[in-house]
Amino acid sequence: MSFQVKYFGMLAEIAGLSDEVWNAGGELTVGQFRAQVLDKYPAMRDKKFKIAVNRKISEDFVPIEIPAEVALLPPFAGG
Amino acid sequence: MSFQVKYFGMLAEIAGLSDEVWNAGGELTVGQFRAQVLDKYPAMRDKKFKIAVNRKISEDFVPIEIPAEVALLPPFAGG
Amino acid sequence: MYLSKSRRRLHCCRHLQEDNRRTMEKTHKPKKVFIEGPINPEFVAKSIASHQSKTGIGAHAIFLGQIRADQKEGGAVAGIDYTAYEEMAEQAFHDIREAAFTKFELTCMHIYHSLGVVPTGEISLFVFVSSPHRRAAFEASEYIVEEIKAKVPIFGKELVGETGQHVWKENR
Amino acid sequence: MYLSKSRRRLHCCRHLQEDNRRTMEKTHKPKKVFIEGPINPEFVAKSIASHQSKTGIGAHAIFLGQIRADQKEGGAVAGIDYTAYEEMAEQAFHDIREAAFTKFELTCMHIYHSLGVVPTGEISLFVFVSSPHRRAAFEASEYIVEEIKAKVPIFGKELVGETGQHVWKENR
Repeated sequence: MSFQVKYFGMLAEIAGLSDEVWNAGGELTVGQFRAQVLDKYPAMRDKKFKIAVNRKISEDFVPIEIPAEVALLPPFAGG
Repeated sequence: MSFQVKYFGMLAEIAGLSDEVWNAGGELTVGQFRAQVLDKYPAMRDKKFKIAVNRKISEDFVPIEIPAEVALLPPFAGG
Repeated sequence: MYLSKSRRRLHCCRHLQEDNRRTMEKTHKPKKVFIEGPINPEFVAKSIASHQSKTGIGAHAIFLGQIRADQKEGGAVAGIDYTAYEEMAEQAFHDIREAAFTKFELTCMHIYHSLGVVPTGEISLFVFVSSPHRRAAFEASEYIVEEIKAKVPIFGKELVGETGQHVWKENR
Repeated sequence: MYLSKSRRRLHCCRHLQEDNRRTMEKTHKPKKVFIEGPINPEFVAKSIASHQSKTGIGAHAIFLGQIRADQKEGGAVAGIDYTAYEEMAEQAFHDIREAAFTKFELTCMHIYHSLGVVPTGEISLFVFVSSPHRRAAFEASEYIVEEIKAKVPIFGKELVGETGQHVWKENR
């Protein structure tokens, strides 16, 4: 399965890009995806972030069902 | 003793004036002054108002010491 | 007292020089609050713009009181004619200012109130507080508006319909 | 749902006709919130002026977020560069609007937030609520600002000093 991943703020800075297509072997939960991302971008390990699936912040146990837009959201700073 | 009396809002409307000199026989407390005012302007009997002596809202037991500026204040409506 | 005075030097924006001079005095002159007629949105914009050089400010809270067309027996309210016991009111505004600066971490505070006729839909009260942080701004804004409503001798004659009738307003 | 929609017809001022049309639809389109660059005091004045025809309004509460020149390791903050997950943010703003209209007796509500660079001393957030009575205006204003800070995916890069350094901002 593959899906769209979006990076914002300091995470886009670390990844060096703001969008990419994620190719996962099989089905993934949010928590499994998080582990894969941290493997790919070790500098994200000490950053706080939440993961949104289809624009909704999702817990680690939630399965990612395609088509999905997955986003890594660092702490909010609006206002 | 005599002192200045000021009327505001609906009380000025009832009194038909906004300022007058009050000539009292002897010394007066705020409460005694209130009674005199209600005698002079009976239409004020069913109106709520506070009395300020020298710009400070005063209880009925307070004696009015001249020179004094006494004011009759209907309910506030600022804002 | 000393603290309050030394903090005061930092408060106000447009009156900064004046405040510096005043640190030598025992009391502070009250600031001008009353404005003849309605308060203009343009005036609000100018007040906001004049705070952009104060770079310690992170939050402004503004309250505006606008005249409602409430239905009365003789028709709708067309406006309010405000009068005040001005000397006592200025003192009350001054006391509210001083108390708010003591209670809350404020950088600036401005209060304006109309006198005379303010037509329905126009603004009669403008409370403007600025702080490094939003919490103090919110709390001060509410505090000041409630204090004004309760403690400042301002009187309002609601002008009703087109026949010259009126009703005296009372704050709740 | 029906209640919320029928109330909505009354809410908004500038979009009143649009809202009337939308009462036939199941969902409401989100309103435009993002503004490129700083929010101008003139824009605030125009927003206020556009509410003077709504004569049921008695109280406006306005919150403005201004960029502080906080001291960081590399110098003072010179501005914040805002980005957002725009589609999710628009949805979050929409949800906050709907919740606030349900919770509080509001006549109007407008929210604007900057994207891109906002220099120190300038305004990046403008929350404007109007109600017949002050209590609802105060409460809604605080509620909306807190909700925005907590729930809207907006990111801020604090530009520090003059050397191109930056620090990522985080709401508390």
